[in-house]
Amino acid sequence: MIFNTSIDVAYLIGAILFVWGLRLLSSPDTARKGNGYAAVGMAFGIIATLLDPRIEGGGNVVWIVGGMILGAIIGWLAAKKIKMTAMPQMVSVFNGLGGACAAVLATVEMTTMGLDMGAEVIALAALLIGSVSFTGSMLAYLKLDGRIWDSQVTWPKHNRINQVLLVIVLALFVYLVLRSYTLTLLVVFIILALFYGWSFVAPIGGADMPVVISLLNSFTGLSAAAAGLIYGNQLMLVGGIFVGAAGTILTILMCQAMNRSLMNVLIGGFTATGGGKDTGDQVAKSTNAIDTSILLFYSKSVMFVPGYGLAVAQAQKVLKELDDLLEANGVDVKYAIHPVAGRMPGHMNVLLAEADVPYPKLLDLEDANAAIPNTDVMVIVGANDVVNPAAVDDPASSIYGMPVLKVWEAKHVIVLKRSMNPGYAGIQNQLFFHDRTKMFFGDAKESIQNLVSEVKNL
Amino acid sequence: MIFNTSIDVAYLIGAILFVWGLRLLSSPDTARKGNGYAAVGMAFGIIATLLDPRIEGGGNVVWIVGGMILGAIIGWLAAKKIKMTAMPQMVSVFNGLGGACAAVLATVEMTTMGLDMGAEVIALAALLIGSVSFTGSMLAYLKLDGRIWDSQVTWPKHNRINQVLLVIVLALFVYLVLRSYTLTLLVVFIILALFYGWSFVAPIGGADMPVVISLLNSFTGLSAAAAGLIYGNQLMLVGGIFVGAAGTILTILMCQAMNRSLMNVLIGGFTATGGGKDTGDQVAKSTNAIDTSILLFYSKSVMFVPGYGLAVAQAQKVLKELDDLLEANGVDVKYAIHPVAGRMPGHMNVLLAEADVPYPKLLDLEDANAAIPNTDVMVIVGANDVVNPAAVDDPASSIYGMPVLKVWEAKHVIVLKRSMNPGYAGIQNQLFFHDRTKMFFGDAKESIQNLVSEVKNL
Amino acid sequence: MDQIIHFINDNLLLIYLLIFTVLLGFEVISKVPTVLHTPLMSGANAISGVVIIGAIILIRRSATDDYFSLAFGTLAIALGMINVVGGFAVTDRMLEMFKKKKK
Amino acid sequence: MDQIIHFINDNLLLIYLLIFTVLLGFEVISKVPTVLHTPLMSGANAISGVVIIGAIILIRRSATDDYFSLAFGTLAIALGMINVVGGFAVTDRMLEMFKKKKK
Amino acid sequence: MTIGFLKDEGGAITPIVPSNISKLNELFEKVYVEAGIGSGAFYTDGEFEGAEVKSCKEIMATCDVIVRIDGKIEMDQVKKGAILMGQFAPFNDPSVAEVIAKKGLHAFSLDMIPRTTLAQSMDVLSSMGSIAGYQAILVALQYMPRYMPMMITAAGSIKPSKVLVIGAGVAGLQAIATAKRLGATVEAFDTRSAVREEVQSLGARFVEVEGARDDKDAGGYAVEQTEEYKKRQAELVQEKSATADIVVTTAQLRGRPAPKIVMRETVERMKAGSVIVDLAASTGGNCVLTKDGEVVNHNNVFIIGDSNLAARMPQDASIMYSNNVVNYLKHIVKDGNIDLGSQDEILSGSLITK
Amino acid sequence: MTIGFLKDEGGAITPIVPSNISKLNELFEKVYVEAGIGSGAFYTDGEFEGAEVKSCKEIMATCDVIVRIDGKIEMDQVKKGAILMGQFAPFNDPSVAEVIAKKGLHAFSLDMIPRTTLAQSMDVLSSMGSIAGYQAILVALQYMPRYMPMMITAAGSIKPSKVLVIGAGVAGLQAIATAKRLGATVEAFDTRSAVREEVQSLGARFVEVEGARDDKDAGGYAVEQTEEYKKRQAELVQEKSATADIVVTTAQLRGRPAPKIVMRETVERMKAGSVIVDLAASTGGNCVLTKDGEVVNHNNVFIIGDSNLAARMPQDASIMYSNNVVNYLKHIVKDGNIDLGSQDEILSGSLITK
Ligand SMILES: NC(=O)c1ccc[n+]([C@@H]2O[C@H](COP(=O)([O-])OP(=O)(O)OC[C@H]3O[C@@H](n4cnc5c(N)ncnc54)[C@H](OP(=O)(O)O)[C@@H]3O)[C@@H](O)[C@H]2O)c1
Ligand SMILES: NC(=O)c1ccc[n+]([C@@H]2O[C@H](COP(=O)([O-])OP(=O)(O)OC[C@H]3O[C@@H](n4cnc5c(N)ncnc54)[C@H](OP(=O)(O)O)[C@@H]3O)[C@@H](O)[C@H]2O)c1
Ligand SMILES: NC(=O)c1ccc[n+]([C@@H]2O[C@H](COP(=O)([O-])OP(=O)(O)OC[C@H]3O[C@@H](n4cnc5c(N)ncnc54)[C@H](O)[C@@H]3O)[C@@H](O)[C@H]2O)c1
Ligand SMILES: NC(=O)c1ccc[n+]([C@@H]2O[C@H](COP(=O)([O-])OP(=O)(O)OC[C@H]3O[C@@H](n4cnc5c(N)ncnc54)[C@H](O)[C@@H]3O)[C@@H](O)[C@H]2O)c1
Repeated sequence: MIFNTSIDVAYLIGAILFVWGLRLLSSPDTARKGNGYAAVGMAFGIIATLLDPRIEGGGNVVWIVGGMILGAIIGWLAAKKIKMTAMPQMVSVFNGLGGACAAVLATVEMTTMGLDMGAEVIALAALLIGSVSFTGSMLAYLKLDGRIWDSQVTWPKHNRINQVLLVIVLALFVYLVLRSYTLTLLVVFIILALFYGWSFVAPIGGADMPVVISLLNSFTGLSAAAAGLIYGNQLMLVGGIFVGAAGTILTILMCQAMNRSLMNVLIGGFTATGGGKDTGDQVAKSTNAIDTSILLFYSKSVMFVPGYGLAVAQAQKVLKELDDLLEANGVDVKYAIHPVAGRMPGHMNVLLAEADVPYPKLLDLEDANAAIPNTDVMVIVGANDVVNPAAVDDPASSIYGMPVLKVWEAKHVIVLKRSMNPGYAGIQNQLFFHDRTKMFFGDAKESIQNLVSEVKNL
Repeated sequence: MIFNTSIDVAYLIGAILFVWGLRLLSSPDTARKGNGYAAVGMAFGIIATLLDPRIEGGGNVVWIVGGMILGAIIGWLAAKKIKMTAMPQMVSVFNGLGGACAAVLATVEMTTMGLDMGAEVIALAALLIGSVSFTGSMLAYLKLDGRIWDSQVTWPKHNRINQVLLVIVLALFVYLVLRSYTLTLLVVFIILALFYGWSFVAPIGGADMPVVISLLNSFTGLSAAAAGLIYGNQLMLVGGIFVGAAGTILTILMCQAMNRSLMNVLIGGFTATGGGKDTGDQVAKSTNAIDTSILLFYSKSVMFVPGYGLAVAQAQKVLKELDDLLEANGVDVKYAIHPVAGRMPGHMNVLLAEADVPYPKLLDLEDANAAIPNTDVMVIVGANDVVNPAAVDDPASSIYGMPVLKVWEAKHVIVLKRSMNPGYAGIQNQLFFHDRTKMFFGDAKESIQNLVSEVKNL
Repeated sequence: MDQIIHFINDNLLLIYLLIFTVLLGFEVISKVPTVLHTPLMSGANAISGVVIIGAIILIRRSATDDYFSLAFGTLAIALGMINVVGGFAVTDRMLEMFKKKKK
Repeated sequence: MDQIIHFINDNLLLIYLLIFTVLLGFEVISKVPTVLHTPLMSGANAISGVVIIGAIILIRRSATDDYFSLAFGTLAIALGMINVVGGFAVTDRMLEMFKKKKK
Repeated sequence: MTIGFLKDEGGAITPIVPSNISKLNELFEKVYVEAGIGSGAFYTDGEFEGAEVKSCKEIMATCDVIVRIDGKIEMDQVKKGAILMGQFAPFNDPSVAEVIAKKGLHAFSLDMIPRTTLAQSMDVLSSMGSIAGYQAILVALQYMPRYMPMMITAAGSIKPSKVLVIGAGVAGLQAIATAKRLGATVEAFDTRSAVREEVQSLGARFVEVEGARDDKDAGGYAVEQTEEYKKRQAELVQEKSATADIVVTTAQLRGRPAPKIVMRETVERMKAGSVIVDLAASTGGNCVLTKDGEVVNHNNVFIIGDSNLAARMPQDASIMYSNNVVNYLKHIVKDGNIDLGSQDEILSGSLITK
Repeated sequence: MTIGFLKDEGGAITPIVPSNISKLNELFEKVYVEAGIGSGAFYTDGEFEGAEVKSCKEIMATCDVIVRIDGKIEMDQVKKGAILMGQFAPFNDPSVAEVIAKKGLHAFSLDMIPRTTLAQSMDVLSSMGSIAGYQAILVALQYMPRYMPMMITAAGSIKPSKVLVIGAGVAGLQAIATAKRLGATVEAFDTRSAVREEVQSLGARFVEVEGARDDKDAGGYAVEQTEEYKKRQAELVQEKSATADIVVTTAQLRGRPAPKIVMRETVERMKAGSVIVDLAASTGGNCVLTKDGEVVNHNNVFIIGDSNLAARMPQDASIMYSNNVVNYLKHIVKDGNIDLGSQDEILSGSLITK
């Protein structure tokens, strides 16, 4: 009795650790600790289940331990070997496997036990959601990893097809519940569910996969909760629901961060890279205050490149404030002053002196170009012509031959300006489409003010 | 059946509204709406209870309606008639009555029904907590309202007495549960509980009463939850626990805001006004970034009075930022420049020009003094001698006769400086002890930076 | 001890619910500006008036001639109602100052 | 309909618990910086591996010769374990960049 | 090729500073400088290491390229086929190119370098204009009997000076920036519409006269405006000047006399002790009372006519001028030669003898 | 009582401006001003409404109170028992009070007003010192051939000028503020320890020479320092000046010659075109090469000795001086009388004939 209770308490602790862990995970400072808490919570749950005396049956320790060791090794290796950049794909795979796990369980339950109707509904739901999560995640993985292109898996009128498919699956669901259930029908159902998962993700743009993964992740959570109902296990139930809810909110937040609605994302058919502004064929990637602030905050060296836009926005003082904040956190901050930046000789000097930027922080063209390759982040504040690579590599350009700041040699480039419009010289700037460049659109002063707020919150 | 379920759903909605309401209440923008939500939640609960067909008995509608109307009228009038400044007292009274309500219920339950041991424990707990909350709140009210002074109700070794009292009460509790229970003993228990509530609050400083009220409020919540257990009512249970938890956190936050621990507050014996810094006999009231930011944000007109401290802290630019933020929200911001502020003629002008404060915002002595009586908040930024009332009202002072800024004629005065130290002239400043003055200690730049962050979060 | 274990066993869901409610209470309040402390306290106080439901149940359950219960119950209802109505009303008044502006 | 009502009646506490869990889930996530979206998704994903508990229960319950259940159960355990272990490990790696500084 | 640098008659600025000689030695076989060329900028002849100090005559007789800031080179004494470099202002006197060509010489006029982004490092008008704008405020302060910044002091409250800048090109913008730095309230005027944003970017107010002729196609230079417009502008100037403590005028029209913007009555309405600095003095001045090279005291309003304010700061002016010249030479000299037939925009734009 | 204002010999500043006359009419029966008193500050005699314009002689013969900035009033021509007001500098020449008293006259020396918070509105040393500090930078810029602010331009990068201020009293602080405004890198020296924070509050760097004598009891004025200290200070100044573009010195000791801080060798190490502005020139100067009232060119380093820089800005200087005088009179005149026996700190502090 007391042992049983301990098991229950262990589950309870597991649930609390899940909540607390995810709570800590949502702030950069504590995120790592939060992940640890959640992992401990999971350990509580697994150990409690392994020891729970109330579960009667064969025991089958070998099978369990075998499966666990196998899974742990694979999971561990996959997580450790994967390249940093491929992590989202990995998450997608993991999530798919979680969904598959739920689907397998539900299948077994459907086939082996005599379930009452309620339990049948729940098991079928777990089966459906788990299957969708499985194939959907796998396709998301393939897309994210660049192994499959959107065009390879989309058909004409894909969204319509998906709607029809969904209706069929649900009809079969109801039929299975209300009418007699046969193994064949179940298999058909499983196949349809798996197929629907694939087809559901197929028309969604590759760049939107993170949103999809988050959504499928909350699906997996729900399927776990459903499984929890089947087995009468509170931790699964609570954990699943909790993750389901958190995942849903997260999905919505991710859409908001891209200025899109979830519907908009799911209906799909978007360009390969969402969130940017198009100009002709090329697409520039855009970013926002939160990501940029964290990028700046956690880098070793930052260099600002002020231009005429700084003057127009009168952003010199907030820029200095951002500088101060970053310096206070050990970031090395410099300013690269191009000789013709602005609209009069010494324009940037006037502004930065007004903001009291100490002179030793101002680098002229040569010093700046020497320092750029060792700089983590270049922040271009309303400059354009003076950072135009055409001066270096496009002999046809009217500014070819002019010395410019080679900002693209740094690790990251953030460009603060209001639009894709050209500067004084009236020429396009390839920098904006560079691999390492992200555009941060908006009035420079407002943008920097937002950065300041975000950095303060870190 | 369906009706019963509707009742349950109504309770559920009530609970959700409580949670959502309190959530909205914790941000200034939505606070009012939050209060409304919670009130609607309460209406759901009350109406559901009135209609619940599962409650069998006499009905006694007249009694119910009579009691409700009576209570509603009294509550409404009390809330509407009370002076703004006396609201905390009022809350204390309300809270005490809530506790009394729980205590009365528990008493009735104890006397009328044959309870099993578990229920008895719960009822006694409700009785105890409710009673303590009742008398404690009443004393808190009397103290806050200035009707009773700390010294009138504290005895020597009061804390020791309280400990003994607590032990006795708890012992009686256990005895009542485990051994036979008699009406006499119950009455003794009630009296002791009531007395303990009083005695518990007695030694705590009058200025700490808000913390005590918050604590007693969470007690009331717990007693409501206990009553919920007795009556098997989820809304009472959940609502009570929820308020209990929220109240506890709130109590802790209130202590943190005063830089004290809860224990420190409860052990009591503090000066009549906590949180300030002492200088001789007089005590200055201190404030913080959050309160000041809200005060500034929600006022119509603010006037900054810069002094030498602004220069030392080099806070001119953040001050301008604060100005911009306030202006953007419709606050009228001015600067009062005293002719001898700083350490050289025109010192403040140099600084404010550096921060690009437009000249028309700078008022000289005469204009400023004319405008001060119509100003909501004066913010003294590192000035001292130039706002010293001794120049006006203390013929013995070395600066008597010098024209100063009569900042004390405004509605609120916030003084930003690092300590109670005097300025250049080396003389004490009575302004700091003025009724309407609050000291905001710290380096002016840091303080203003904090204000900026807070205002941004509003 | 045994009883506690029993209780836990019998009321597992309830315990989950209570703990999650407590967590929710913490989470909801955890970042509140000082200036809202008093209104929040006042609002929470109004909610704690939910105990009035108990009073209503008490009276509705009582026999029509159980004057003891009726009297005390009515007293409890009145007290609770003061807490509820007064609490919400006074909170609303406190919050009037916040309605002025929008960002 | 009837069944739903029945269900509500029978599982009132459970429903409270579920709704409060959902509220808690919302509340906990609602203010998270964009840069944490991916780690958070990954962490949430690892937690959703809690379904492995079901797989363990399944096997423990199964007869020692119910190879169908055992096989599928073991498959489920392995899948779940990959999700759990891989999930937490990958989240931890993602979060390495955040350990550098303290304010 | 050899290059020689001559000194302006009485000019303080030198077109070559010692630190630049080594760069020239990479482009030319030999570098000559006139004796005493750097004295106005505090350089002694001995500092010009790497160059040979010679007399003006010798340089003219021997060098392939001859540089003199104002371009006033005795053509008769110059070697045939030599290249002259200076500011010949062909837009003011179109005959100058012809005269030089007739003598069998070539001439690059540095004031004809196109005002493009690429050519900025050679643009002497920009660098000297910038200095002139800065000095305009300083010279005004030399005459103005009042504080420029606001001062609230125990001895009285002083209002900030009002500065009005007419023509916000390179010099005007720098004047704005300098006056702002010193705490003045600055307003500025210009006929080009693009200037509005530039003025505001320096924190000054732009006073717009509506109805200005558009100028998009004039290569950045101002076009002459209609009578109606001029009238309204004059009125607004009258208005603003009456309260201004300092007026800086820089409005110029290439190849035409400077527009008359500040009238006699305007000046007479100004407060005693106010100052007008007229940078357009050499082309007639924007103020009717301006006398080039003089300070006129008109009823205690000082009108400073000076188109050569850069000379008030000879050292930095020399350094910048010299840098411009070197950058220019680096651009046009290819393998020790100057290809006079080049289609390069900068070279052909500034070659006036074609 | 009647009051009369006299003009300094050749002085541009007037101790009374027209706008203040009405205030004086409340204190005195009659107000007289010398003819032409305001001309240096651009005021005509006609503007002095409410006052009577008279000759110097007449004023001396009739007025009860006679004000002249420099205090040089012909005592023999003054009415017996009259009160003289001016800056008599009794700390430099202690006999002056005696001389005046012997003639049966009374004298208030405005430079003896205590430097307290209350007296600030009457403190002519502060108001004039402040102007002098501001002008010190402007006059330096008149001579310096370089930009003051930093300029990264296409024609080269110009480093900001280095300004060194020695003695950061009222004038020194204002010089610091003005140089900072114009973008210079500013360092400052002082022997008083309290000044450090004040210097930093203006964004400049304080160069501390350790071991300075304490000055807490000297009423805000500096005390003379030890030999050892002087030596180390001189060394540091040598160091800093060698790289400074502008040195402003304001160090004064009441009643003693100004300390010699900038030595000949120091000056000789300075860059050509650099400028020293010596505000202590009238008491001997802080630089050994200073000549009062002259600009010395020592190897192209300009040493400007001028203790009366406020006169470069006569209009505002007059307004402020006049405000000081009026505030002072308001304080000491009670019911149309001046109580010479008053114990008031300000009155008795400045009354030198006791
Ligand atoms: N230094 C001189 O003496 C001088 C004189 C005359 C001309 N110029 C020329 O001016 C150019 C200077 O180069 P630059 O890089 O400084 O400027 P630029 O090439 O003119 O580019 C400025 C950029 O700032 C952006 N911007 C404008 N307002 C903004 C705001 N409020 N917030 C954020 N961004 C804003 C604009 O993009 P959006 O519109 O998309 O925001 C624009 O592309 C050179 O071509 C130079 O030759 C220089
Ligand atoms: N204007 C002139 O020409 C001139 C010249 C010389 C003397 N004075 C005299 O200076 C005084 C000027 O009056 P005032 O009101 O401006 O200054 P003040 O009376 O000297 O007071 C300045 C106050 O600022 C506070 N402070 C210093 N550093 C600070 C920091 N970093 N952050 C926040 N507060 C800081 C100090 O208090 P904490 O230490 O507690 O922070 C101090 O009480 C007058 O007495 C005037 O006579 C003026
Ligand atoms: N590409 C570059 O990097 C670069 C560098 C320097 C200058 N420029 C451009 O060259 C152009 C000329 O500059 P500048 O300073 O030599 O000009 P400028 O000396 O020829 O004229 C000065 C200013 O006076 C204005 N003006 C003319 N008539 C006027 C009138 N009646 N009233 C008021 N204002 C009047 C002009 O618009 C001009 O702004 C500008 O467009 C400038 O932006 C470009
Ligand atoms: N109470 C007020 O409001 C008020 C107003 C104005 C001035 N004051 C005070 O009056 C005092 C005198 O001011 P002042 O400007 O007339 O001073 P000043 O002209 O007598 O001297 C100028 C400065 O030179 C410094 N100095 C002297 N010897 C030096 C040396 N050997 N090396 C370096 N520096 C040296 C002095 O310390 C002083 O700061 C100051 O303390 C000032 O704060 C007070």
